[in-house]
Amino acid sequence: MDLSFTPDEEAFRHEVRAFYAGSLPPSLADRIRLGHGLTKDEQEAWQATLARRGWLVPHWPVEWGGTGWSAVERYIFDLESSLANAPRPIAFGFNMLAPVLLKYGSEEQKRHWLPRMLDGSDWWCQGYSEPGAGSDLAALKTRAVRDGDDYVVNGQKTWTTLGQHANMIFALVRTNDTGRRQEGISFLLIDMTSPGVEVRPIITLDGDHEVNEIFFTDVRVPVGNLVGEQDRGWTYAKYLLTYERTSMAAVGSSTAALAWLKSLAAKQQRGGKPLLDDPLFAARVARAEIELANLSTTALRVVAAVAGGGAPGAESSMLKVKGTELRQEISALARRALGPFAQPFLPEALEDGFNGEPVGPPDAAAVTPQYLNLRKLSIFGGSNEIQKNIISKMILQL
Amino acid sequence: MDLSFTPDEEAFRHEVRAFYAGSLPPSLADRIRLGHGLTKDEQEAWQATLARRGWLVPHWPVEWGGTGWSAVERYIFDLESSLANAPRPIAFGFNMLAPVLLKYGSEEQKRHWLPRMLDGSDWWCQGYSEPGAGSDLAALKTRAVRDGDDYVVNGQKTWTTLGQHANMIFALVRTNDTGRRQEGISFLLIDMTSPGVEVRPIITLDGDHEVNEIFFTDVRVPVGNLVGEQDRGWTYAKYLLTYERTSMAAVGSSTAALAWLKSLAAKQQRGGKPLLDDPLFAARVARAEIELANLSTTALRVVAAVAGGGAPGAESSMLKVKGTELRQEISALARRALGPFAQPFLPEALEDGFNGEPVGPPDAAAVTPQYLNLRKLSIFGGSNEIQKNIISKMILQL
Amino acid sequence: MDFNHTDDRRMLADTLGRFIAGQTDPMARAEAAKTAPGYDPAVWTRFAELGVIGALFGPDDGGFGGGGFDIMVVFEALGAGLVQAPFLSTLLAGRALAAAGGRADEIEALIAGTMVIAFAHQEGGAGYDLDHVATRAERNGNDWVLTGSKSVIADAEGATLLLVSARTSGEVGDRDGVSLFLVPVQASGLDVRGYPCVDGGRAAEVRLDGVTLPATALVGTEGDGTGSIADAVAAGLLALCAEALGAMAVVRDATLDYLRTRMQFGEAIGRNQALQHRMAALLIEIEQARSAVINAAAALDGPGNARERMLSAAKYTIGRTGTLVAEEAIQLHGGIGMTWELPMTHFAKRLMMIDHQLGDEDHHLARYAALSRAA
Amino acid sequence: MDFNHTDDRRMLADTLGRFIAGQTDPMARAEAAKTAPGYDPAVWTRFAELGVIGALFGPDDGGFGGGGFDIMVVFEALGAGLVQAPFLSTLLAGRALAAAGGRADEIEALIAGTMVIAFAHQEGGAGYDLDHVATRAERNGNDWVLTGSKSVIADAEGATLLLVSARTSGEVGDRDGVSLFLVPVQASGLDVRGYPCVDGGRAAEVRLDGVTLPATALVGTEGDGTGSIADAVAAGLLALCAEALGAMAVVRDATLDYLRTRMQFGEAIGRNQALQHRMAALLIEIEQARSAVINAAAALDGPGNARERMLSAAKYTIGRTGTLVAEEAIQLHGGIGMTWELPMTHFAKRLMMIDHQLGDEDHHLARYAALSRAA
Repeated sequence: MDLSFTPDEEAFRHEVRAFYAGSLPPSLADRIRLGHGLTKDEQEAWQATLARRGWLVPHWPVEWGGTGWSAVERYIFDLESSLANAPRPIAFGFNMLAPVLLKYGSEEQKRHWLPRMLDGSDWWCQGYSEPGAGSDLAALKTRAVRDGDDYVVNGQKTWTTLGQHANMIFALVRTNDTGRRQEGISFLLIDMTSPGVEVRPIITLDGDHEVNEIFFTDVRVPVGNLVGEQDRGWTYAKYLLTYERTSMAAVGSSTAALAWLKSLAAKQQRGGKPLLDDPLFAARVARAEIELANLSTTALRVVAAVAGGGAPGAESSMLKVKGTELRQEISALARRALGPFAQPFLPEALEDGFNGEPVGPPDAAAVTPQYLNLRKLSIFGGSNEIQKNIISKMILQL
Repeated sequence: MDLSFTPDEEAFRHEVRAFYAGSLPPSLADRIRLGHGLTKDEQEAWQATLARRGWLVPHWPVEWGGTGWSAVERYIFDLESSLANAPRPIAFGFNMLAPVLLKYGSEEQKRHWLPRMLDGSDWWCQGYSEPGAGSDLAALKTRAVRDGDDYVVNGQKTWTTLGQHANMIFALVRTNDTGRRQEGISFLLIDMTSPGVEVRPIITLDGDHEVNEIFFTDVRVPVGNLVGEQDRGWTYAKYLLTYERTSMAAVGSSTAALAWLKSLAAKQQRGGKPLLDDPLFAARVARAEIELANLSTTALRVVAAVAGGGAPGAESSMLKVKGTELRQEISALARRALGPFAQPFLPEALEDGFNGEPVGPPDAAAVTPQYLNLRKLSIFGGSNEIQKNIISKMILQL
Repeated sequence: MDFNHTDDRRMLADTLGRFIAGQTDPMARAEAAKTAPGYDPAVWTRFAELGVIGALFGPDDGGFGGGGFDIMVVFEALGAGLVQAPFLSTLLAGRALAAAGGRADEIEALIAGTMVIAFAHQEGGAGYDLDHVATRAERNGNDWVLTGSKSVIADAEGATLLLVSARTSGEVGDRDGVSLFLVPVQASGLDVRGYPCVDGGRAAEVRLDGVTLPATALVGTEGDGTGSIADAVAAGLLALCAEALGAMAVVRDATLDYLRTRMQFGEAIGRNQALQHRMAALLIEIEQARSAVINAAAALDGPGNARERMLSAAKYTIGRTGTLVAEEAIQLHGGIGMTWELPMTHFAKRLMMIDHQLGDEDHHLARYAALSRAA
Repeated sequence: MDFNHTDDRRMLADTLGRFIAGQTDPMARAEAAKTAPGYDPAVWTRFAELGVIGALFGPDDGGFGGGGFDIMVVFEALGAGLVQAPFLSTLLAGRALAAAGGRADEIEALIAGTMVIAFAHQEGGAGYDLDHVATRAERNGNDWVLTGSKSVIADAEGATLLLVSARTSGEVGDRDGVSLFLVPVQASGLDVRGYPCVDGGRAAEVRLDGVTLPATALVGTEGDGTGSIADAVAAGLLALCAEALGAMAVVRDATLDYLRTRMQFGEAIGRNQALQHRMAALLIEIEQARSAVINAAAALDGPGNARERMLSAAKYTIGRTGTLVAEEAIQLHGGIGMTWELPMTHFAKRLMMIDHQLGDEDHHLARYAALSRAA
């Protein structure tokens, strides 16, 4: 047993750190740290920076632009990216659609769509959830009917993250009503500039616009945009859901957030002493810090198992549950640390170029909105309840 | 809204206190406080004391020996009994069988069995649970077959509390296999001195002998010992289970235990200070104390609702869950307060007449066994999981 | 022992409930927060006409209530309606004035709804420590000159006066030497910078830069403000706890409705036993919280240590339970629970923010433990 | 990065696991506890022959292991078998002797299994404070005279020697001035009063009433015992944590088996989603606990503050999780989980009691926080 990285891995780690130190604008890192989204331009510029370094799609096959890194190297890259508060490439194209295309797409589809992801031509979003089909995805009702060389799509998708920036959406649509609900679903690539596509914002409880509803009214989609076979889309969707996701443990993001929390709590006063010395608050922070040290090793154990050829299955569900709970807890502690200053609602104070006077400690305006926003972690990406169902079934065999 | 008792109720409270001050031997109160059972003789003697005062069966109808107290007076009596660490009359006869006999028994049965409870002629135990029928009571298999003027009983009961002292058992037995499982169950009164009855001890994890298995082999029971109608026993059993049980909140017992915990923790040292001043331990105690103050009022609200004619249903399930969790938490805190002294296992130190040298603080030997023993609170009497099912169904209507 | 409210209080609750149901839209709260004063003055006047403000004060102060259960009834109804109006500010300032004595006119104006007074006590470096007063008041001839700052002061923009605590002797953290002053919002050297709050309503940062006041601005006895502040905060703690009870009931019912009606995998999601047990546990905690508030209301008019202990017990319970209820409700709602347009989420945010007013659960747990040792 | 144990350690674990599986009956542990020494000396000899004791010590001390992961492998296997034998005492006393230096003969005898030395450091008024040493040692000519008492000392009855800490200078609570002495159990003035423990095994109250020892009884340097004690306790903490891991796995598997096979209302009780989710949560906590122990094992041979922090992190995690696992396992088993005859309950009691050895979860959480501030 040896928990340290090899010299090569350590060297790689330093290479990643050096890259971020040299290439990541501090203003971008600040926005990530405070949980404040990037503009579309900023996001695209950052992705171009990563692409130039060759690190935009580490997990893709080398022939398509991947890096050929080991599981451990990928883990190190993810971790250091979080510790640096680096923006992440928008996952929908790079991490979700691409693996499906690589496995089930035609040669023509791969050659067309993958390079366009790399050069920034397309911004993809995901069309899975519907108002009546959340965790129960197979209940989806959006319908595609074959008409000549097109499908005609009608229906509604929801919770579409950053759909306001996207020009393309990959969507699950119903093409057949006979048989089991999971049969008769197809996987379509839809151009969002087509007539009949409407994007409506959903404002989240923190006042932010991150997710959307997408309406399809008689939208025509060329049959060439069907991935794989008609009516077999459920298989492809499921493949995507089991795709490796140790990053769900959010170790890097929690580590960065905890460090910031401690510096905040060291400066806040309670009864004439730093809040960090208050026994109950210190105990809360210590609990989170210990959980995080444990989680970091749990995540590494899963990575090592994958690197050793093991299949990550329900383990990633365990990481997801614990990782999201912990990340939420750290954000709740930051809110708690602010005391009365958790109350002001000043989204403008987070904008670049804000030159008003802040209320409370630096960056206080970000804390409660981020706490509220991160409630999503245990809901989206397969709710933690669904993850516990998976653990019960797969590991516990109950 | 007025949380105080009326002058009459206060007077009654003082009367109860005065009675215990004058009549309850301190050695008996100590045994109750430490969770250590009474001998059969001690129990019977104490019940006789209560009977002489007329307070053995407050909830029975006045004509059978009850007191005619209001719901509030009954609550006060229960509370003061717990605060005084008074032994309780064994519930199986007085609180469980008696209401069933009063509602469903024949005149002859009432006249025969109720006076025998009062004068101590019979010690009743309960024959409900079976090895394959715990929470799922209707799965019971013990069988009674009519043979002339007798039933012939074969089967096994388990978790029979204090069955080793009992001479009578009321049991649910299967008399019919047709129809729903709940049909075909009968309610029989069985003399445990009959040939074919065998009592085997079950030792609990604290090393104590409190519960038993009871085996029936061709035990003959006169048909006159059938309560109500054959095959309708499920109705009577259910009636018993919905019988008012605000005492499940265990407010008095938790109050007494918390006071003792605080005196213990004030004397234990941690880092040169009393444990009660340790911030984390003080917070644990404060949480328990606040929960208890809240629970006390929650229980009173249920009592008031009953006094006002309301029907206590799922509310008693809420009291049961919270009350047992809290009582267990207080016992866990006492174990925690002992530090290393929680480890010695010295049951003999709890016996009357023990004249060895104790290990650790006074009464330390009782703490871990009591903690272990009280794990039963959330399991027996309808497990807390079953209670939550009831709450879901009755109050939440889920 | 009687757990029913008196007929008078029941009538007040009914009237108030009907009025609130007809007047307010939870979503309007967030909208109103965008501009000062953060609430509808016309509605405030109507509350006064209905006698709701008067219910918060005792007959000696010109009101017709003022007991713990009066405060409970009013604020529980306000919480159930997510009402945004300067009730808490009025209660805090009014109770402090009443405790200090000699300000019958101002209290009368408060009850009539013709004047709002903000309770400007809290300071930026104080956390939840009531004795942390760094703002200073110094004599200049017959005048007082106040210098310092106050943080997150509710309703300061719409107020006529601010009730400001300032130190006339001693050091930051001392119990003694704090005095109260009534400061007109137009006073020279006074800067009120308002902003919206996460849960609706508005607050402000207040700066006092050599604000000069006449001798008559001093409220009560010089250096003796701490007791008045404690009285005000005691009533305020009860009010916040009761408000949370009202909000929790709404969140609970909305969540139950959702569990009963939202279909997934062919059945209502409330059929999932894991969710049922969580909901059952939540229900138990909510009942415990109600008991805590009843205990606090009963203790409000009683002796000091017991009063303060029960108030801290209640605020701790409400802080812990309110956050739990809010977080669980959002989680059990799933995605829709993340949206601004769902009224429930605004109640949930209010519950979360109540833990940041007048001391959070840790503060009150530690305070309870300290008071218990002192008892 | 490699989460596999070395081949040597895997072989040790396999050998040990097979031996334990063949030798011990969990129920026998409780029976053996009734009489001194509380374990089977013949089995202890076999453990020594298998090299298990030697694995706890480094080559410099005559062993062939001694690293954090050696200790982890051995104690996890012991925990999985609920083995009652003086492993922890041997580890504590042996590591303290090794750290103090100059006691090669005694360590050799420990490794050979021919001698047991009890670690007699803990005192009744100390709680979990390692610096609380009230027992005093005073010079009398060339001799030392020890007076004081030690509490809940494991394996004292079966020991040849007690390793006793006593204060040769300073006051109770001082870090410095503590010395270590080897005291023969037959020494005049030494009283060892043994008793069984809740989780099997035996401990004793030890009284030293003017116990006179020759100068050679002093271990290491006078007044310098605290560092040796800290080294011993560090290894002991890791050992307890690893033992808990082994026991937790057994309790987990027994509970899963029960959930899968116990039928109620016509199906396995594990079909209840509420129980499934609790079991899933438990599983996550158990994996987190394993990671905590791995972290502690990796840190054992590293620098001071980091080592102590990781050990406190692990002991806190194990304390919390061990109790949770034990209580949940009993609850999920229902009535049968309350019985002495079910082996699981003895594992559960061992888990509960581990929290009472060398500091409980609160002690180590506060210690972790203090060490973090000092880091």
